[in-house]
Order: sequence, then C-alpha cells, then structure tokens
Amino acid sequence: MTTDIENTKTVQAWLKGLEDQSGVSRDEGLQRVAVLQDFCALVDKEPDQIIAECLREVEGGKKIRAKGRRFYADRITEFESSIGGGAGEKRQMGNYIRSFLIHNGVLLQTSPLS
Amino acid sequence: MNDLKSCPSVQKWIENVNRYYNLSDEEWDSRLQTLADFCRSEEKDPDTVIAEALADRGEKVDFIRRLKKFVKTQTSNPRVGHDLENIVRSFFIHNGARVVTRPYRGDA
Amino acid sequence: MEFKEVVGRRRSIRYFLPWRPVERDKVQTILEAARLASRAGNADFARAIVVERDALSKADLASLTLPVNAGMIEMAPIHIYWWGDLKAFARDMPSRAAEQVDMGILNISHGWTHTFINEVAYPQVVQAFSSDEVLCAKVTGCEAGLAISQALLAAVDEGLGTMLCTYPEEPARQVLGVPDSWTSLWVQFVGYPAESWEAGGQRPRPPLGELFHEGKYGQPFRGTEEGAARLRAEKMIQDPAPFSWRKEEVRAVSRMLGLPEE
Amino acid sequence: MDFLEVVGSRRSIRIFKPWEQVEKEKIQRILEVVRLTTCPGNLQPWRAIVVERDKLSKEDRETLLACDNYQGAHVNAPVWIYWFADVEGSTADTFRTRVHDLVDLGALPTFYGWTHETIDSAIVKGETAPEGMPAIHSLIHGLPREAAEAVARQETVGACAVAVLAAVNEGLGTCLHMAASAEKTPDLHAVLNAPEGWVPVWCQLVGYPAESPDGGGQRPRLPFETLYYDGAYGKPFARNAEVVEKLEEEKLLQEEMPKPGRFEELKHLARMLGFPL
Repeated sequence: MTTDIENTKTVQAWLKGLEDQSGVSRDEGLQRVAVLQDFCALVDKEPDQIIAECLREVEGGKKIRAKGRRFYADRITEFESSIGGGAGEKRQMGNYIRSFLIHNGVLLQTSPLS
Repeated sequence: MNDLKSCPSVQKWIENVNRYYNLSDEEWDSRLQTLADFCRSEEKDPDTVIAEALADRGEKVDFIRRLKKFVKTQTSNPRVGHDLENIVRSFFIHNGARVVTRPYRGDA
Repeated sequence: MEFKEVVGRRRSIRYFLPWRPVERDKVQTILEAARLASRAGNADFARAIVVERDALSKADLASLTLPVNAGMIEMAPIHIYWWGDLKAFARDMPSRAAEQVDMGILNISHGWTHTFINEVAYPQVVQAFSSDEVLCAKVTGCEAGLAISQALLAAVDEGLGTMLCTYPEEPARQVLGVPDSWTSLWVQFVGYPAESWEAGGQRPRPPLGELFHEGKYGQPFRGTEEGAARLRAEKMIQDPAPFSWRKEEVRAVSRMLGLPEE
Repeated sequence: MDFLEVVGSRRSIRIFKPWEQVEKEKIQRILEVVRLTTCPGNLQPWRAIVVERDKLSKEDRETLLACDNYQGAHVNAPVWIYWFADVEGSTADTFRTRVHDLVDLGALPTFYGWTHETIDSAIVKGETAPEGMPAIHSLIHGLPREAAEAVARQETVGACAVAVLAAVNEGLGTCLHMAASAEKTPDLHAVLNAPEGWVPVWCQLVGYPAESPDGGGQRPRLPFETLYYDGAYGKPFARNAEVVEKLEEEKLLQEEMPKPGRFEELKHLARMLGFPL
C-alpha cells in the first residue's frame, strides 16, 4: 500500500515511532497512514502542516501551540463520530490520529470511554 | 434504520443488551448501521437471517463465514474487523443463535 | 500490609477504573496519615482540598485540567489537591512550641523555654523566615512533601492506586476557593488501579552509593548484599521494570479505556 | 492470607488477563496443597494434568476447547488443570494396601480394631468387621468398578474444592469448569494422553483476574437456616448475629452481589478483550 503522504517527514517520524516504541510493523503502520490520509482530507491539510500548527520552534527545541492542538483535538473528535461501528472502533480510528500527533511530540490526551 | 428497529429480532437484541449495558443512542445508531450493511450484503432482513440461522446449523456457520468476508470489505484493519464482527455476533447471540466468540488474542 | 512492603509497592499508578468509587473511610485514612507526618515547629504546612471528580462541574473540571494530567483527572474518582501554607511557620511556630514546652515535649534538656521561644527563636528564626521568600518556599515545600509522602503510602496500604501530578495554580485557587497564602504543590490522584498494582515493575533507581554518601561527598555509602537480600525477602525491593508482559498490559488497558494504544 | 479470608474471597473468576502468565511455582504450590487433603483410607485417587494454553499446538488447543463447548472463560484462561479421578486409585485392593500402611504407621489405632487381619478378613472375605471399625465388609468387600469410580470421583471433587482455595491463597483467579462432555471425553484423553482409567472430573482454570478479584461481590447463597439443622431436621441451627458480625470482620462474609458498577466493568472488559456486547 502506498499513499501520497507516506514520505512526509512527520509521517516517517510516526512510522518510526510506532515501530520502535510500540512494535507496530511497517505494514500495519501503513494501514494507519491510510486513516490519517482520510483525516487530512477532512481538515484539508498535509501532515507536516498539521504538526507545524501544533508546535513552534523555540531556542533549543519546540513548544506546543495550544490553539493548534485544541483545533486538531476537536477535529479528531469530529472525525471519530463520522466513522461506523461501535464506540470502541470509532475511538480507535481517532486514536490513530492522536498517535500521529503524539509520536511527533504533541502531547495530547483524550477522555476515557465510558 | 427505523425499518430495522421494527424487526422483532432487532428489538430483542437492543432490549437484551440494554438490560445490562444501556448503550447510548449514538452507539446503537452505528451498531444498527453495521447490521444493516451486513443484512444488505446478505440481501435478507434481520428476522430472516435469524430464522435461517436458528433453523439450520450449517446455515448459521455459512452466515459467520460470509460475515468474515463482509468485514474484510469494510476495513483492512484486523482489530476493527474483529470489533465489527462482534457487533453482528452479538446480534446472533442475543437472538439465541449461539456463535463462538473469541478474544483478540488467538485465532478468531 | 507491613511497612516495608508498602514502601516497596508504592509506584505511580496512571490508569484508574473510572467507574469504581473510593470508600470514604479510605480517603479519611489517607488524610489522617498526612496529618501525623513529621513537620518543623509542629506547624500546619500541608493543606489539602479533597475533590470528588463527579461532584465537579464540567467547567471546573476543565479549568483544573492540564495536558499532562488530562487522562488521569478524568479516570481518578478522587483528587486531593495539596497546597503548602506559606504563612504556616510564622503563624504556628511560637504557640505550638510553647504548647509543646508545657506538655513536656520540648524540654529544658534541649534548651527549650518560653523565654527562648519568645525572645530568641521568634526574632531570629521566625521573622527571618517570614522575610525570606526563597527559604520559606523551600521549607514549606519540604515539610508539606513529608505529609504528601505519607498520604501516598497510606493510599497504597489501602489497596488503592495513587500518583502525584501538577495542576494549574490560579484556576485551582479560583475553583477551590483557596487563600492567597497557599502555594500549589501536587494533585494526588486516588482510585482503584485499572492496571495491575505492579504497574510493570519497580522503577529504575540508581544504586544506593550513587545517591548517598558516607562521611563526605564522593565516598559512596556501601550497602551489603545480605541487607539487600533481606529487603527483597521483606518485599521492599521488588522485581524491577520492565515486566515481560507490560506492553501487552498497557495496550489492553488502553483499549479498555479508549486511550491511544500505540 | 488468613484461612477465613481465603474462603470468603473465593469466587469463580471467569475473566483473566491474557498477558500475565502464572508462575510455575504457584501451580506447584496448588498441587502440593491438594496432595495433603483428606480422603477415606488415604486412597488419594486424584490425578492432574497441568496444561499451559499457549504451549499447546493450535490443533490440540482447539480440540480441548471443543471438549467443553469453547466456554469463554476456558478460552481466556492461561492455565488449565485437568483433574481426573483414577479408578484404580480407589479399588478394594488399593484401600486394603493403604489402610495396612496407616495401621503400621500408627494412624489407625489397633485399639479401635484396626489390624492387618481384621482388615483382610473384612475386605477380602467379607467377614463382619469388629465393632470400633467402620463397616468395611459391606462398603469395600467386592466393591464393583462403578462404585470404585463413584468413590474416586467424589474424593477428587473434594480435592478440587481445596485446589480452588489454594489458588485463591496464591492471589490467583480460578474456577472449576466442565472438562469434557461425554461424547468428547475420548478426545480429551487423546490430547492429554491420559490413562484409560482416569475419569475427567473438573478442569480448573487458573490465571490472574482481569475482572476485579471480588468478581462483583459474594454470590447469593441460600439462607443459613434452610441449610443447617440442630439435632434433627425441622429445628434450624440458630445463627448467632455476633458470630456473623465477627465473620464479617474476619472477611469470611463479604459484600454480596450485585455491587454497583459491575456491568460498567463488564462492558470495559469486553472492549479490552474483544468480546461482543
């Protein structure tokens, strides 16, 4: 499977993070990239752009842009509700997108499911 | 969706599950959507599906085999597939058509 | 539970069962343990506001939330917001010391008299303390920390999961109606663990000699192998992280709670 | 754990953590406890085959699961202890040998009538046992195989009750499950290579509980007064409220089902493990 966004910097960072920290294989990772691609279509942004809106460069590192993060957290919630299946499946799809942000350094948490 | 809700088998399903778990209306909407999609792929209404599965064990096994195929058309993600399958399995189980259910680990 | 085992079992629990309430008497036990902690001048440094998550309005919960505490603040049914009272020492020390002189707790043998307290200790120690913000913050943090530490151990002893996290000071002051002289310290989350109590094993710590020295800096304190073996038998030293099944556990618990797994 | 708390905390755990393996030592400790449990004539007819689910071949695992209808808890538990009753272990001859030993060791006192001679004449020849001894001439002499099997089974069931408590004492979750339906019993024997004379009694599932160890509270039990009588049937054994209170303190008597939040818990566990709701 190949996608347009697979070779962007932030998607590569995500795939590497998934593989190194969570033991998710490349193939499995690429399936998730397809989900990210759907999300990118929803917000009409490229992956690198999404991350850039959530982080800004400062001396010696990066700082989280709270506004950008809030924006995308809300979009992820919308994305979740647009998906079929039960609460768990919806949430899992949303969590793939959260995982993309988290592996790129954007600390983001979500409420536990009731 | 309202058509679906008028089927006795679907009513029974919702009542049985909600007696213990009270799932939200939103969750029921998407569960019913999954069931509706499956029934459409079978070209049968839910009551017929249950009646056939209860009448003939072989037919029930065939339903589950086709359910697995159906799920593959919905997602390529094995876990999401397992969860989608479970929605339809739950529909069978709560209507008395016993089907084997497995946890994520092992060979479902 | 034996004391050493309680110390050995304590570790930060980060996944709680959101639906399982904590018994009121267990919360009381935690606070009682904190009340009895060691504290300089017997002054009331450690203060706390206990909050039931479900009693908070949505808006109040949101204003207590930070990105780093976000998941836990919703999972843990009990929050204990710990504060340090910056005025405690100056306010409490003279009267508490005098009281302890009268009770035979502070005695002549150690130089304690009403005269010493009123004429020497008060101007030299208490007033100096009040005018030195850095010293005051340092001591308040340390003294309140002693109480918080006992609160953590008491929670573990009660079979609960617990951990400390940060909270936003000014929003919390508003929501909880806390006086200006209190400084924010930690929020202690309390609940029944959704992960196993081992939470993947005892956390890595440098060896004794790297942290603690003997005689003077540079001479590591040397423990013995027998000493360590005894502490293992008494369950203070336990199996270290990482447990082989930890990642699988985290994945399952995250799945259960709908949190990102990978 | 104190004995009363072990008994009070025991309940059938049906939802296990698939990721946490049970230490081999803990299994051994359970087996050691059962080895010392009570039985008539020191017969010890229980046998066990310990199976670790994840070490089975897929084929064997499926066969064993099919033997008891793929029960959910069985699928979910990491360790399966198959308890068998060995019919050879409770024949008249075994009884005779074991009881001889007990006499020689001083467990059965001669002044109650126990000697090699009285034992042999009662069991082998069917002559009436002297007063002071049980009526083994009628119980054991000419014991038919079906009766031997019944004895072996009943004693193994008793041993299983102890095995369950031993597992709780180790901090494990456990419950007894049917091992195999009658028509599937040969499959069970084949996979486990169990001797022909071993009759499957229970499959003890063991693992770390994923549900709360209290399993949602103590199970409903029949009222004390309807179970136990004083002197003769009809006069219920009086239940003293103070004793009950003390037993609550000692954790024999714990909060009963249903406790709030149980279905919330089950919903989350189903999501975690991938079971349908």
